[in-house]
Amino acid sequence: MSPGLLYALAGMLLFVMGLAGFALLRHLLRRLMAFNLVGSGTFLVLVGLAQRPDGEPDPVAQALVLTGIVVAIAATALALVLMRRWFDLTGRTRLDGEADE
Amino acid sequence: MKAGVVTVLALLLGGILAPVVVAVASADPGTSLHTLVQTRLEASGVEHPVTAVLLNFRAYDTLLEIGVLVVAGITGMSLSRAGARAEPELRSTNTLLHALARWFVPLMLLLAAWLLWAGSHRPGGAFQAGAVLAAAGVMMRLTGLPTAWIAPGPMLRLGLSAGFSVFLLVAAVGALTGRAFLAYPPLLSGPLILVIETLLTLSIGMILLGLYVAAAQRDGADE
Amino acid sequence: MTLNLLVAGLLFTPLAWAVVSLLIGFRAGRWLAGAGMVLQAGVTLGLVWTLTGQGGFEYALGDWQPPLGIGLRVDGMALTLVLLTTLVASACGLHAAGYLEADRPGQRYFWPLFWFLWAGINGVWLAGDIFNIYVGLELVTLAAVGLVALSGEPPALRAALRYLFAALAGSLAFLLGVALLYGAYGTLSLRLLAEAVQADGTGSAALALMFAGLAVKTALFPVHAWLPPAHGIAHAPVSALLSALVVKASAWVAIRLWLDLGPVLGSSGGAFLMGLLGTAAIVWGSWMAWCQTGLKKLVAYSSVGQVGYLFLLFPLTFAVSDRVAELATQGVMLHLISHALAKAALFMAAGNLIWAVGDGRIVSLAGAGRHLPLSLFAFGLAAVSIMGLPPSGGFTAKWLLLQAAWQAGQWGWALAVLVGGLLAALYVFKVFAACYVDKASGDDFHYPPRRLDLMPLGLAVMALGLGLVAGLPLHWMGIGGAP
Amino acid sequence: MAELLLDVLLVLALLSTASAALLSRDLFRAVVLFIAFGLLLSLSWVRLHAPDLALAEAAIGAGLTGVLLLDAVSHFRGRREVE
Repeated sequence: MSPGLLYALAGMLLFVMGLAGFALLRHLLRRLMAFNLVGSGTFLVLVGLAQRPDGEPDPVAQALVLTGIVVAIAATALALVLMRRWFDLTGRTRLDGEADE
Repeated sequence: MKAGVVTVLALLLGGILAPVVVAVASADPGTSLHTLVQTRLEASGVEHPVTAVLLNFRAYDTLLEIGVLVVAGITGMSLSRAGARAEPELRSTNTLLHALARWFVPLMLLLAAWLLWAGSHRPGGAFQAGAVLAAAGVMMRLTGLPTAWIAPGPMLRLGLSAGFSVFLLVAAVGALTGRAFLAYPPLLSGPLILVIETLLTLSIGMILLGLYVAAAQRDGADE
Repeated sequence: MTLNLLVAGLLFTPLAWAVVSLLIGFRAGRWLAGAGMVLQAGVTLGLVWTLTGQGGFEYALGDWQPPLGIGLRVDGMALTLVLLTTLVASACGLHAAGYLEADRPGQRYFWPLFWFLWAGINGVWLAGDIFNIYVGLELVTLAAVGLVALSGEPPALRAALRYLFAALAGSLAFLLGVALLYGAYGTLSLRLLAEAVQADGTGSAALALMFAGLAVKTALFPVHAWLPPAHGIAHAPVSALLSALVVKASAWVAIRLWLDLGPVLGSSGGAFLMGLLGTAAIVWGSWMAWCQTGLKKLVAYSSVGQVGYLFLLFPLTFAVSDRVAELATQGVMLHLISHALAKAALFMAAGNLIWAVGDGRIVSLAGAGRHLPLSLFAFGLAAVSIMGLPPSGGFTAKWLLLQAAWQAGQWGWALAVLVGGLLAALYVFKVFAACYVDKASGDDFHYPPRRLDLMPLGLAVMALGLGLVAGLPLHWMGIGGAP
Repeated sequence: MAELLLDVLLVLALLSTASAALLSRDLFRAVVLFIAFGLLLSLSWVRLHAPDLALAEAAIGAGLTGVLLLDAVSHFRGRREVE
C-alpha cells in the first residue's frame, strides 16, 4: 500500500467521522471542530490521491489544499465571531431547543 | 436512537467510499498536471511550484479565496460594534508570558518575513507568513502591548483590503494591456508576485487578527 | 482585445466596487453602487452582443490554458444567467439603498458584502473548473451569511449560524467529490473531464457526493430546514438576493455538472431519486408556505417549493430522446430565470408591505389593499408567475416541462408540476385574502418611499412578460460554448 | 518497511485523536485534543512531501485555530451556560 493511499483512506475515515459528529453534536464549538475534521479529511484525500505511486508530490493538489485551508480558517473564524455574539446575547451555546421565531 | 441511525449511515458511507478511494488510487489518469507545471515553471516568475500554481497558473482561485477572507473580516467587523475596545480581562497578567512575548513578537515578525521571502523558491509564502503575523498580534494583544490599530476603523478596513486591492489591480492591468485578466507582464511576473505576496501577508495577518479581536469583543449583556 | 476588456470588466467591477465601498460609508456607497450597476450592465450587454455575433468561447484566465490554468465557460446559458444577475442584483441593490436605514452602525458593511456576493455569483455562472466552483460557492456563501447576520440581532445570528453550518457541510461534500475526480482523471477542467470520464462506480460516487453537497446548499427537501429562517429574517432586499440568485448558484452547478457528466456517470435510479426529492420539495414547500403566519416566512417556504422544479431536470434528461432533453433543459432554465425575477419581486414587495404595516404577520396586512395598491399589485403580478399562469415566464417554463414529461411518457412529473401550481395558488390567495380584509380601527400606515415600489414592480412585469418573449432567452441559451 | 510502519502509526494517532476530540466530555480537553490533531496532521503533510501544507497546518490549522478555540472555551466558561 502506497503512503498516498493510506493517508487518503485515513482522510476518508476522518470525513465520515467528522460528518457523524457534525450530525450528532449540538454544542456549537464541538460542531465547528467536527466541521474542521471533515475539512482536514477532505484535504488528506485530495493530496493523498493526487500522489502518484512513484511518490512524486503534486504541486497543484497542494496549492488547492492551501486554498482550502485558508477558506476553512476564514469560515471557522467567522463562525466563532457569530457564535460568541450569539452566546453573549442569549447565554446559549447551542441553537436548538426553541422555535425559529 | 439518533446516534444509532447516524452511526449506521456513517458506516454505510464509509463502506461505499473506501473501495472508491482504493479504485481512484490505483487508476492512472492520462494527463498529469505535475509535468505541465514543471515545464511552465520558468515562465511563472517563481521557482517554487506551489507558489507558481497559487499566484500564477491558478491565480483566480487565490484572488477569490482572498475575497473569502476579506468577506469574513468584514462580517467580523460588522458584528463587533464600537464600544468595548481594550478589554482588561483579555490581558493576561502572567509575567512569564510577558517576558516571553518581548522575545517572541520580534522573532515571529522575523519568521514571517523569512517565510514570505522563502515562498518564491522554497516552501513558505503569504499564507503561512500571514498566519504567523496574526499569531504575533494575538500575543501582543494577550500581553497588553499596544494594539489600538486593530480596532475596527479606517485603518483596519484599509489594511485588510490592501492585499486584495493590489492583486486585483495587477489582474486588471493585464487585461488593459491586451493580455488576459490576471496575466502578468512577461518580465515582471517575479517582482509583481513578490509585491502581491508582501501585501497579502500584511492583509491576511490583519484579517485573521481582526477576526480574533472581533470574536473577543463583547457588549450588550454586560453593559 | 475587446473580449479581454469585457470579461475583465465583468469580473473586475464587482470586486473593485466591494473594496472601494468598504472604504467609504453607506451613503456614498449608494452613489458608487449606481455607477457600478451601469458599468456592469454595459459589460453584460457587450458580452451578450459578442455571444450572438460569434458564439460562446472559453476564456483562459491569466492566458494559461486549462488544464494548467482556469478556464471560464462563456456560453449562452452562463451569459443569460449573468444578464439575469445584472437585472436582479441591480434591482435589489437599488431597493436596499432606500430600504435600509443609513445610520445604523453595521450598515456600512452592506455594500462590500453585496458586491462580493455579486462577484461570487457571476464567478459561479461562468466557472469551468470544478475547484474554482468550490471557491466561488464559498465566496457566495460567506457573503450571504454576512448579509443575513448584518442586523446582529439574536434571531439573525441564529439563522446565519444554521445557514453557515449547512452550507459548509455541503461545500465539503462537494470538495470530496472534486478530490475523487481529480485523483481519477488528473484534471479540474469541466470540459476536459466531460471528455475523459468513463462509466464506472468511481466517477458516479464522486458525482453523487457533489450532488449531495449541492442539494444541501440549494435547500432541496429534506435538507432545506436552514433556508426559511435565513431568508425570512434577512432584510427584504437581502432575502430577495438570496432566494433569487444565491440558491440558484448551487442549483446551476448541479445542472451544469449533470448536463456535462450525467450522460456518462448518471444512472436512472439516481435521476429518479433527484426527481422524487424535487417533487417532495414542491409539495412540502408549498404546503408549509400555506401554513405560515409570517409574510416573509411564507415567501421563503415558497422558495423551498419552487426550487423543487429545478430537480425535475434529472429524470427528464436521462435516457430520453434529444428532443425531450432539450425541452426539459429549456423548461428548467426558464423556470430558474422566471422564479428569480418573480421571487425577488415578491420579497421586495413583501418588505414594502411590512414597512407599511409595521409588522411581519400576515393578519396585520388587513387594509393594505386600500393603502398600498402598488406594492400589492407588484406582489400579485409576481405571484402570477409563481403560480404558473399565462402569459408569465413561469407558465411557459411549466408548459415546456409538461411537454417534456408528456413526450417522455413520465406522467408523474407532469402531475407534480400541476399540483405545485395549485398549491402555489393557495398560499398566494392566503396573502391577498388578508390584505383585503377591511380594518375597522385607525390607519397607522407608514408609507415607504414611493420609489421602493418601482423595483419589485419592474421585476414582476419582467417575470410576467417573460412568457411572451421567451424565445429570446431560449435562443441565447441554445448558443454553445467553445466551437 | 520502517517508513510504512511510521505512516501507519501516524494515521492511527490521527484517527484516535480525532475521535477523542469528538467524544471527549470536557470541552477544554476536546479543544486540546483538536490542537494535537492539527500538529499530527502537520506531520502527515511532511510525510506526504507537502512542506507548504505542513507549515500552513502548523501555523493556521493548529496554531491560530487553536488559539481561537481556546479563547472561545474560556469565554464560554466565563459565564454560566443557560441550559
